[in-house]
Amino acid sequence: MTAVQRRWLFLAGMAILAGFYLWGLTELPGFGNYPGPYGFVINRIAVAQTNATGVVSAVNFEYRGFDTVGEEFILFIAAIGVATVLRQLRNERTHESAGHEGLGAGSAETTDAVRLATLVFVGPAVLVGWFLGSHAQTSPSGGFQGGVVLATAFVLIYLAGEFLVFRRFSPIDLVDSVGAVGAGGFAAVGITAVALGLPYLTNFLGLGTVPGAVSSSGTIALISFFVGIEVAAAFVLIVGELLEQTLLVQRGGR
Amino acid sequence: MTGALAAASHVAAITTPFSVPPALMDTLQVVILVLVAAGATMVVLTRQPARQAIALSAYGLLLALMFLAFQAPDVTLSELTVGAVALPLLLMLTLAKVRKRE
Amino acid sequence: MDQLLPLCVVVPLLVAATISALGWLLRPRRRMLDAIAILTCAAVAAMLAVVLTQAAHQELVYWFAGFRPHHGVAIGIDFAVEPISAGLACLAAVLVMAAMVFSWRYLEQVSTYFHALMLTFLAGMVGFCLTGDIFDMFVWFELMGVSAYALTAYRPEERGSLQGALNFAITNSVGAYLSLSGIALVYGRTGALNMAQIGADLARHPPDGLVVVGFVLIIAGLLIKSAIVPFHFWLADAHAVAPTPVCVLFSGVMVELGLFGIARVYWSMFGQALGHRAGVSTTLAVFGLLTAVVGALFCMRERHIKRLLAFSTISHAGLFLTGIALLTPLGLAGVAVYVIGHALVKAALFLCVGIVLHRLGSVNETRLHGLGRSLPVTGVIFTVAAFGLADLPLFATSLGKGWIEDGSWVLNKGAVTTLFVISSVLVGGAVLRVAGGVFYGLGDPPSESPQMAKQSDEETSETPEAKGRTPLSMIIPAAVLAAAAVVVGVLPHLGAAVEAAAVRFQDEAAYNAAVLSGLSGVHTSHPIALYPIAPAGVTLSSVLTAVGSVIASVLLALAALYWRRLPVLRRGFEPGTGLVRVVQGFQSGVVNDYVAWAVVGLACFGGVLALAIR
Amino acid sequence: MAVFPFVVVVWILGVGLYGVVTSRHLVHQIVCLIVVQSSTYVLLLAVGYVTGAVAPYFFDIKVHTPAVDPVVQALALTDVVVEAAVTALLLAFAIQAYKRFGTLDPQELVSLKG
Repeated sequence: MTAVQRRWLFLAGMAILAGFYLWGLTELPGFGNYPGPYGFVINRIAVAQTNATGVVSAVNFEYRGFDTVGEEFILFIAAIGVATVLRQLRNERTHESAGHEGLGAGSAETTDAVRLATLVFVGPAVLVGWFLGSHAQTSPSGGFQGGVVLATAFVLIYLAGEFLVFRRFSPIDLVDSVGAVGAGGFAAVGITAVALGLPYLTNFLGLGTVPGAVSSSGTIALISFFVGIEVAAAFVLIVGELLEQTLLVQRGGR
Repeated sequence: MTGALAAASHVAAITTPFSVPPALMDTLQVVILVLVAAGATMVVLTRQPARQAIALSAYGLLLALMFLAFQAPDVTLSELTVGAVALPLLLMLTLAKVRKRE
Repeated sequence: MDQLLPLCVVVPLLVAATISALGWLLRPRRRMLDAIAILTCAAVAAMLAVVLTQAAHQELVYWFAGFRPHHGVAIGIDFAVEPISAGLACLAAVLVMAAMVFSWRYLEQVSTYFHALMLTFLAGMVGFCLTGDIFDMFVWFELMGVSAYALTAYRPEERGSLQGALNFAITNSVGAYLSLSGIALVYGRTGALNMAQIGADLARHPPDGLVVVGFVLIIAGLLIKSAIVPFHFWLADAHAVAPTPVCVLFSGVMVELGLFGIARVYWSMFGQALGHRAGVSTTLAVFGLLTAVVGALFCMRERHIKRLLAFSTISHAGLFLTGIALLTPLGLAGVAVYVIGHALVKAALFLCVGIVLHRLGSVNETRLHGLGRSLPVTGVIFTVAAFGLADLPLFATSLGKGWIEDGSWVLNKGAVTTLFVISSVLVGGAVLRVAGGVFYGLGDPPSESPQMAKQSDEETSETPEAKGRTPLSMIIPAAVLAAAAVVVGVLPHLGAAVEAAAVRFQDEAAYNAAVLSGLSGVHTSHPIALYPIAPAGVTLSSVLTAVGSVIASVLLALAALYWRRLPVLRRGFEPGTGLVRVVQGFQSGVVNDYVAWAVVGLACFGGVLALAIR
Repeated sequence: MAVFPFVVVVWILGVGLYGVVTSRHLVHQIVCLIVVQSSTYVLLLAVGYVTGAVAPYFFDIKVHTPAVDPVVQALALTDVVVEAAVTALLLAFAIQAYKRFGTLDPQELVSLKG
């Protein structure tokens, strides 16, 4: 099929599909008129039932916690998939780099000023990541956002030109294991409930007395923690694999 | 909107950024939606991949703004970290690998 | 005992995480790693077998974290299990186990990644089968998808493998996002994600645009996954390049899961809401029959054995969809048995191809002509399984297909049976042609178009060096699977049990009561009063049809092998020269085309359904 | 305003699919897939919105204050993670494909493969 034929074929099909889709959408209650009941029921009962004032986190980690288990494993297995696919290249690098003295100390063109300015942000990134990861139940945050921000701290270290430091902090095997501990830890928290004779993922830690406090929502903080390290590890692994590819080229590999 | 007026802490500052009357909120949402639609078009029509990564980053920001206007600060934060930062970063890394050999 | 339900999903996930965390420890100990993975699959299969026996008495409903419905509103996620879903999940676990046993000596270079990917793939499939929540279904669908994409690209050094994986991943991702759009659309009206609750809510209104569009969008992703024409293009590309043990899972159960999803979504959410059974039935059946015939034609022209088997899977997916489309218990029961039989037979065939690739280093039928004579045992297993795929009576495949044909009077028995026989003959003929040519050296070595040769030769051995003998760990799974297909086919009382399961699967009211009110085991009314339950037996006519179609397959295979010696055929008849060019235009390998066809196909499907229901 | 957000949803889906179909560069194609997926975020959020309601955080707001639907937001969060995961995997495929074939044009990839 030529590009022109394909385009017209698609446009014809898409025109019908768009009309069809709109036909369904116009019969919704209309924007701003969400009819419930799911969300309204949850809004009504979540604070009393889970002690979490951030209801989205309560949904993510409690009511629909099982979805989140699946979601974390999607990210986990995607990182493993990236490592699988790029694995072959990495082996080649180890052969090649024997010739020309491996990876030097980061990209040479980074100036000291840039390096310093970037490193200054590492501390705040770690802090923000930690804060986000640990306040799932109160504020609009949680392990996922915290994990990504934590991973950014590692990327900042790289941007500062400290690739060796980046690699020392994130050797592939270790990051792999940390990610696995994160994803597995979440699943294991759920299993603990089963071992106690409760349904899977039941919040088996006691709720505190103050709604919204970090320690008052039982397993939410624990799960959020595991999600945080899993996400951070997955992103560091993915970024690390891609970085190796890039550097492999820079250093005169193929 | 009474709750929004009472809000003072840092949390409420994020959660209820618009203590605006519904009519104004409507306008705001329409404007953002138009921008998002335009942004999506721009991302698709930018055929040069490096520029497209920038466009994608901008589109991520627009989406984040839209989530804020739809009272979803949680999603906003995710979209900021993923859509506006992490994905463009991955794209840049990929392109760096790909372009070096050309 | 309820606690078994979450464990079926969580155990493989936890083991996958554990072996990744201990990668540095396990990587040098390959056998231990294999043993852990195989035992995990066996444990999951055993747990699901227990679940299956329990579910035979009453629906099992499990609420995660103990969040039961709050005044009739589901606030958590549930697993709602009846025999068909438990049985399919169990089949998945058994096939993953067979694939892992086969890879014991097959894939030499594996690290923990392969095992982790296989286990999450299994977890995704099981979760997809058991869940009663539509968004949860999407999550497991995605986990299954992401694992499958990575497994397809498992040998990135292979020339075609990345392209197959990319086509697979992009096409299926588009489908998944369309499904998610449908889920959001339906949520906008019902405010529910629990399938039973959605079904109850939708049924309160007459069928309008939202219901039709929601149904079409949600099953869009499932149609792509189950390779229904014109959404099927990715399947052959992915099969051609995926490692053989992974092909077993793709053909044996992943495609069938897509069809299960369609059935699940229809009977738990849309059956009552859509109404117009005749219209829905006809629309689905048209796509099913089209798929069956197109897949069979492509299968016949293929010389790359893995691609050939992939096209036979497409053809069978069409037959299954037709069986579901009858919307009767007999049709669904037929599909259930047919799926089991097909999975066992197809898995055995793929494992034999794996052995051929292992020993002879090729999957090109032309090149292999007569070389398979050095593998007598594999040849016998392949031939037996090939007869199973051609629906020889006594095999479960033939039993299931007979039921579908018997039940097809609700549409048009003559037309359905004719098309079924045509596609069976073509598929059976193609596979028997391979068996005769490769393993017994019958007929003349076929000449081949250069295009085909290029395609087939890109496959190189998946194992490092050519092997002098076939390890038992490869032969035994293939033999056991082929034998199991016969055993299932002759099990006494199978018919009654499967049909009872099918009746329950289609009983929307009972499903609702079990999930939302906790009234398990209540069978309200049978919803398909329109069509009486026909007894699932073996009728003489269906046996005769099956025998006739097998004989025709054998004749076709012989004709394909010996056609140059037949003066009638030789005169100016070069099979498929003009056709090949047309066909190549469709099966182009360019993912842009595939997505364009998917959009067009969905527009047609939606349009036809909308007209049928109006 | 009642249907405008939904028109935007269809537009984004259509534009994204147009990009996927017409793309001549794998990385571009993957980004277009992100656009296709972003239509689902807009739809999810639009579907759960309640006019004049606050975000579902009850730290210092009474529980009975009308708030928008928290469930769709949780679903959108999951969706964002899925997007990140699938995109990363696809980009890895693209890198490898480039290394094998030296091109990222889907059509050239086919002709090189034969």
